[in-house]
Amino acid sequence: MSWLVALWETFTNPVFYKLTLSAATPLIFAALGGVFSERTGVTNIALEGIMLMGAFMGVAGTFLFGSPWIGLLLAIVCGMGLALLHAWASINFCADQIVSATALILLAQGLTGFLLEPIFGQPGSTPIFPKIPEVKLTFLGTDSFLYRMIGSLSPLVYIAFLLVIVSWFLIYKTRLGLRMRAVGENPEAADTLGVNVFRIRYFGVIMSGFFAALGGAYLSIGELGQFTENMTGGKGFIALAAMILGNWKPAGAMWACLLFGVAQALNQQLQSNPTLAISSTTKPLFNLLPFVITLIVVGGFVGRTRAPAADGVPYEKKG
Amino acid sequence: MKTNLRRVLIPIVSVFISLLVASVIILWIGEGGFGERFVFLGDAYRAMLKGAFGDTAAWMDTIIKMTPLILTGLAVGFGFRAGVFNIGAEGQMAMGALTATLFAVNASSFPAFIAIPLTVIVGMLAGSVWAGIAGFLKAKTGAHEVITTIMLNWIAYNITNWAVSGPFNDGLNNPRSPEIAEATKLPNILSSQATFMSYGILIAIAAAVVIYVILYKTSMGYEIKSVGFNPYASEYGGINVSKNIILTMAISGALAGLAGTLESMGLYYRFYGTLTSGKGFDGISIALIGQNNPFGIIFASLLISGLRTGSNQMQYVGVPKHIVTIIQSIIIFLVAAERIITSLLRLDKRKGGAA
Amino acid sequence: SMVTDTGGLGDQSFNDGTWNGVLWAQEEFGVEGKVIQSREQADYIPNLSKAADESEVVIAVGFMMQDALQQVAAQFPDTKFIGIDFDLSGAGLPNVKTYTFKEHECAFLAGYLAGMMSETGQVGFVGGIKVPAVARFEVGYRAGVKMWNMVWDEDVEVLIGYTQTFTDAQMGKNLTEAQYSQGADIVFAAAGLCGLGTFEAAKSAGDGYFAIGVDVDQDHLAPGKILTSAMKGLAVSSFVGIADAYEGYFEPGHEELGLLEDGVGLSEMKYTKDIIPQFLLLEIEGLKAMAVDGELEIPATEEELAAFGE
Amino acid sequence: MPFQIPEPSAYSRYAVVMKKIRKQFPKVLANDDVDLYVERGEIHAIVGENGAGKSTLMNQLYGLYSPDSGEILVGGEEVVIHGPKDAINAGIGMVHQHFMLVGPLTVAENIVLGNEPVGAMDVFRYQKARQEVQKISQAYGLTVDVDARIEDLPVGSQQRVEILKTLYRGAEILILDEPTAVLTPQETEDLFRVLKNLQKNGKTVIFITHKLNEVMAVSNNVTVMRLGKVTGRIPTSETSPRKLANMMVGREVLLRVEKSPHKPGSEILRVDSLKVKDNRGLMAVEGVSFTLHEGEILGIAGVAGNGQTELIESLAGLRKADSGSVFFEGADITQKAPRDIRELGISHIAEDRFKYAMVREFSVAFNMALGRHYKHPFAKSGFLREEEIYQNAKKLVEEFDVRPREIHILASNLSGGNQQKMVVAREFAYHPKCMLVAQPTRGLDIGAIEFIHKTLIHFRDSNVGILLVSMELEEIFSLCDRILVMYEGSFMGEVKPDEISLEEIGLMMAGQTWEQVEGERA
Ligand SMILES: Nc1ncnc2c1ncn2[C@@H]1O[C@H](COP(=O)(O)OP(=O)(O)OP(=O)(O)O)[C@@H](O)[C@H]1O
Ligand SMILES: Nc1ncnc2c1ncn2[C@@H]1O[C@H](COP(=O)(O)OP(=O)(O)OP(=O)(O)O)[C@@H](O)[C@H]1O
Ligand SMILES: [Mg+2]
Ligand SMILES: [Mg+2]
Repeated sequence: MSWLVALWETFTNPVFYKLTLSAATPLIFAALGGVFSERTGVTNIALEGIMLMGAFMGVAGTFLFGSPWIGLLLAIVCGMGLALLHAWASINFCADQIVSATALILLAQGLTGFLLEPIFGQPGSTPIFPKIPEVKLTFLGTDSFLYRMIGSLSPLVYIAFLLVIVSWFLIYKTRLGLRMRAVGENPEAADTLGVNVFRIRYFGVIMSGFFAALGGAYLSIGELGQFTENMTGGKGFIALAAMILGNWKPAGAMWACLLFGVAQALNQQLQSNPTLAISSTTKPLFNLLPFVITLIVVGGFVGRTRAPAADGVPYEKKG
Repeated sequence: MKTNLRRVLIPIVSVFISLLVASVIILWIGEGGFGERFVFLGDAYRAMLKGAFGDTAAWMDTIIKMTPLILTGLAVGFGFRAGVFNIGAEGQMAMGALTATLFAVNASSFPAFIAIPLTVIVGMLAGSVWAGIAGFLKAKTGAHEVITTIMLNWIAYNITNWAVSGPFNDGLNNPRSPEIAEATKLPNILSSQATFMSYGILIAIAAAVVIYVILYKTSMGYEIKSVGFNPYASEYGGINVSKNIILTMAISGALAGLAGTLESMGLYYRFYGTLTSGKGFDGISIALIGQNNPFGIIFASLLISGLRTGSNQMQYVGVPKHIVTIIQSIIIFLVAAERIITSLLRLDKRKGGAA
Repeated sequence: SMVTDTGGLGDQSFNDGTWNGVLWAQEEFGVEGKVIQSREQADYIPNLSKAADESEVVIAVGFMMQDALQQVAAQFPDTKFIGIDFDLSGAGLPNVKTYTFKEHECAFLAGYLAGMMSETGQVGFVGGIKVPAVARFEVGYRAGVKMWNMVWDEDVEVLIGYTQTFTDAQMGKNLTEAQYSQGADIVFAAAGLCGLGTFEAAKSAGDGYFAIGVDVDQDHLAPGKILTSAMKGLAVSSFVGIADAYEGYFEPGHEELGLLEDGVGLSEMKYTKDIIPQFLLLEIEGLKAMAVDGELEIPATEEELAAFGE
Repeated sequence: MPFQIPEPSAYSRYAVVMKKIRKQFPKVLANDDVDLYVERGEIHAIVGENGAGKSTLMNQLYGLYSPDSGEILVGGEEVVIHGPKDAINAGIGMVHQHFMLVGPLTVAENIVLGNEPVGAMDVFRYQKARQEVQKISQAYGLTVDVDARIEDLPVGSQQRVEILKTLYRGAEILILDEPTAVLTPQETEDLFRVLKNLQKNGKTVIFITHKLNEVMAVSNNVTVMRLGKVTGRIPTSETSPRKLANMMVGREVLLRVEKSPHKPGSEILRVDSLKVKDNRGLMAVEGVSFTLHEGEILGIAGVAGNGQTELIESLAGLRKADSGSVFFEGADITQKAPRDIRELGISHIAEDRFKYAMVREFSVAFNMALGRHYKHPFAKSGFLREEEIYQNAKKLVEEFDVRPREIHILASNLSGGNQQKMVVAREFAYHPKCMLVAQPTRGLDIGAIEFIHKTLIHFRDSNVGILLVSMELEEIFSLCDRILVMYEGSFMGEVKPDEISLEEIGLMMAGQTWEQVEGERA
């Protein structure tokens, strides 16, 4: 009974939806990155690392140039740089894409951790900087349900959903997108028609850097105005899972991320809900919710998803 | 054979090159004039060598760290052979260790020669069940193992952390299990000062041999590889694809579980929330650096663990721990893109039209 | 020299605090301090051993090192060891001194303060992973609120949540927002770096919402939004430890540092003094005094908390 | 009279000239100073044994491989072809032995890929693409559903898409590598009409095949290859299938096996009103019934996609039967797993070589153990006996003339035909009681076909029951004792090869029942 009450209170609580968006947004960015890379046939489990890099550079840029927007720019540039390494190794040198990606995750952890001292003069976390200002939809009436739900969000949240549409359009409606899908499915066929497989794959991978970096930057200068060591804490991998759950499609990935966001928000709301008399020793178990729910959804309802046929297969020109 | 030469040569060269790259960083962070910086560099690398292989304790330390890496490497590598990407060794390792410890804590009534194998089996079973879930879901519903194993990692993380900070703590409310029964502690091969090295390493190597035999000498291995290459042809050839996928995951998980179990039985004598500390993920790069070959994996583990123990020493002469991480990343990166090396060494004979 | 746990420097907690103590000692006695940061559980023994090889006093930070310290200390009888945040007196080693803190005592005062300052009659607690220290913080905090309720016959509620991590600041922020959204207006974060998220939440929630810091004086991280910080005298402990060793007063065993020993306490509330009613500050002083001369037993465990005040 | 190597001055007469082309692969010399002269506007056939180097030669002309030495002239001009792009620019288009299509994309998307019609902002103008494609397809009478997804199309249509791809790029010279191997007689007819059509439009066609009657039917000149060398080039008018066969194989081959009459033994396989669904969940086999006896070859004729594939797959246990039942030697095997079915002594030559019949990443030797890898003689108590596996493979590559005689190379490095030989060899080596045989000679050269036909007859005479699905009516007629004609999942009737003509069977394949056909006779 008290459970029903708690659930009711949760779903009627505008902040529940706000938290959903807040949890989903960085995942959506990163998952879109995954879509771009893997649709062209290059797996990219380095999303985690790129996010971390983005999160750090976002703050560094803000600190060095005094504006979080420039921070965002720097984050994107560095994220793309990291992705470029991945592209270089796995496209030009047919590197094992998983290993090169894991290396980049390490690199990002090392670099961000190390640069903290020289740049900010303190380990572990940076000082607090102005974050990207939230968009206040005051016309909704500052204590209206809608306002508390979506009235004061980081602009990056809106951008994330905008980019979902843009990505869909780019992948399914443009020539570039057609070629991306072709290269990801059957690079040889594309090649025999004179499509430049390498260039398309470079594009995909670098875009994944662009998106993942945005996701990381959202965490630091979008939410906190601060960077803390390893603050991505595995979100890159969750985004990866979301991308697969979304069947390598922008919209699908978005839904998967929202599912996860809902579950996460549910966890946060229920934990703190006073009507549930739960001993604080069991409280930590609420954190299982998002993962268990995702597992059930993928195992029970979604089932098989189909990767692009050439995903992860290096393409070598014949003799 | 030439390819074998390459296999050994490439990692070594990549280590060498990445150390060169690292030197630049170290020189850069060093203080003082040119000379001093080079002295600093020298100290750093001397420390590294010393820390990895300098004395018995160093060797032992390297081997201790290598043990779980071999096993998680095997776990992931074995999965790859059947075409499944087991990214969940971390969680399987944790669940294996937790369960084994739970058992070992209450196993005081057995004599060692029963208690030890029993505990090992319990740990392996737990690991294989945990991985088996993903295997089952993949086989039955087609759920992608990357999703499921990532989720299972987090579930394991939350369960283990909750267990040790709640119901299964050491009695003093410390977030760690009680100590395991004497009978279940792995005996030590040797010890120097405070460092003890258990028989775990031998078990790990034995596991590698077993896996090698399975993969290359048995029809089971034949089937697993066949499923990995072409599930349709396998089915046509009378191979039960679902069964093999589940089986592979189970074995893979058992190896990961064993990794955790040995950490508890041979090193900490308890379970900690931090027991795995990313070794499951290390398994991924180790498996691939070792080209999914059991012996390659042993070699790769030695490489990585030596690197770690050695680089820890560098902190002494004042190299920050993060630089160490960076060095490691560079090495792994170069090993991954071995072609970078080969094209540098001009080993790269472009082979005609091998589609 | 000092060996950190896997948290490493910059954790705004044990490691940083202890390290400050070392630096302090450096200035006082010109001893040379060195820090080795451990990257995984398996590093503790080698790192402690190396430290012991090279220095007279070794500080091991964090309960995770208990076993390691016990093993290493036995091997290096001539080195003195200081353990922070665990109790090794059981092992009876002649060269080991360990400290723990009565986090519940400072948390108690914080809880009382929160109970008073809450407009909504609800306050929040955000925990990281439920390690002993965090558990004591939680219990003490709730005890403080309970005390307030008993004294003024109110029923301020405590909303409790755990992030299961010490690093994911977003998680901390969102959990805090969840508690705000359910009526809490003051949230105490004992969650390591997640706490930074709590502060951010307090800031963006606007007027009337506050946070409470932990371990070290965090008030400056969000001036005016952090009512106070429930501090542990980490620096003190490591400094005193080194000092004793340096001046030859080192005596093995274990010490629990509480209000009495000035091992724990509230921050000076630099930015919030003036919004907190004077009488309340006095009451808190009073409570502290009572605790110091033992008139008031501040509960440290769920059981004691249940019994508390009945 | 032998072909005179023309003077360079005369090169302008030739659409393509390839001189002294040499290509060495790790294990084999695939092209050994090959000369090829293709006149403008002709249909030029290239024939040769499996592994003779035909595909390799063409792949070099199209820039997929680069020759180790030799020169290439297109339209009299010397050209250097680094990649397909150069080839396309030189007006060359190629339809590969193994199609190069993107499964999930639509026909239109596949055809225009590489130079797509685009609007503002790089938007892909799908509708324009469709129109352009439809224009060409009408112009050359190549009908396809432009919006269908490739992966949903039968091979025949897929091939038309491949041809359209080249035409869309304005190819003047078309290379078709074994285009008819996968086609039904009807589809082949259509294809030839298209080729003639192209020729009328002044295009040049190079056309690789193993079917000599096709060579005779469409080509103007023939180049014969053998073991990487050219063994002859003659005008089609001056040769005959028999002559060509000799040039190819270097010995007499009989193009039609003669078989002694043989009386069938007792019933071995019985199928009762079997229903099977296809991948899309549509009913593909609509409740068929028949029996197969020891020592007979029962043929199933029919146009591709009328349920033959699904029928065989379900008999082999690869596809669940929807209803009905299958009895082998009296025992019900309807829901049995592939392994159990093989255990009973039923072997299976799958139609889709790439998908089913082999593991391309395995060595030839390992492939030849597939299906029996777990038991005597290849395994003992769970352990592989590599010696046995290698011995067996050595024996089979000899016996079935798989080239090269290398048992340790990867199956993927065998030529198309030799891969097929590998599969056939394995399934024969089984000593089965009953064989499910689908398209056994697809992509094989006449020598190999002769050999396999003989072997099938031999097995029949030694009392094996054989169910043969083939699109080659020739093959069906020459081998089978009885023929079932399949149309849209049901049988149009059962006939004996000697009591019906090709034309009549054609009618049945188009949906007429045997009764109707008989009726028309009268
Ligand atoms: N009949 C059609 N008319 C117009 N455009 C089409 C048609 N069929 C396919 N397309 C184009 O091809 C793209 C892919 O087709 P489809 O709708 O299958 O995409 P999808 O199913 O969302 O993704 P996927 O291709 O991965 O299945 C479409 O976005 C559209 O641009
Ligand atoms: N990528 C490759 N690597 C190594 N050897 C190859 C490769 N491709 C072809 N070969 C070899 O080169 C020879 C010629 O192959 P090719 O495919 O040209 O024969 P083909 O005439 O097309 O035979 P078929 O009629 O069976 O298609 C064969 O012996 C084949 O094994
Ligand atoms: Mg060929
Ligand atoms: Mg679709």
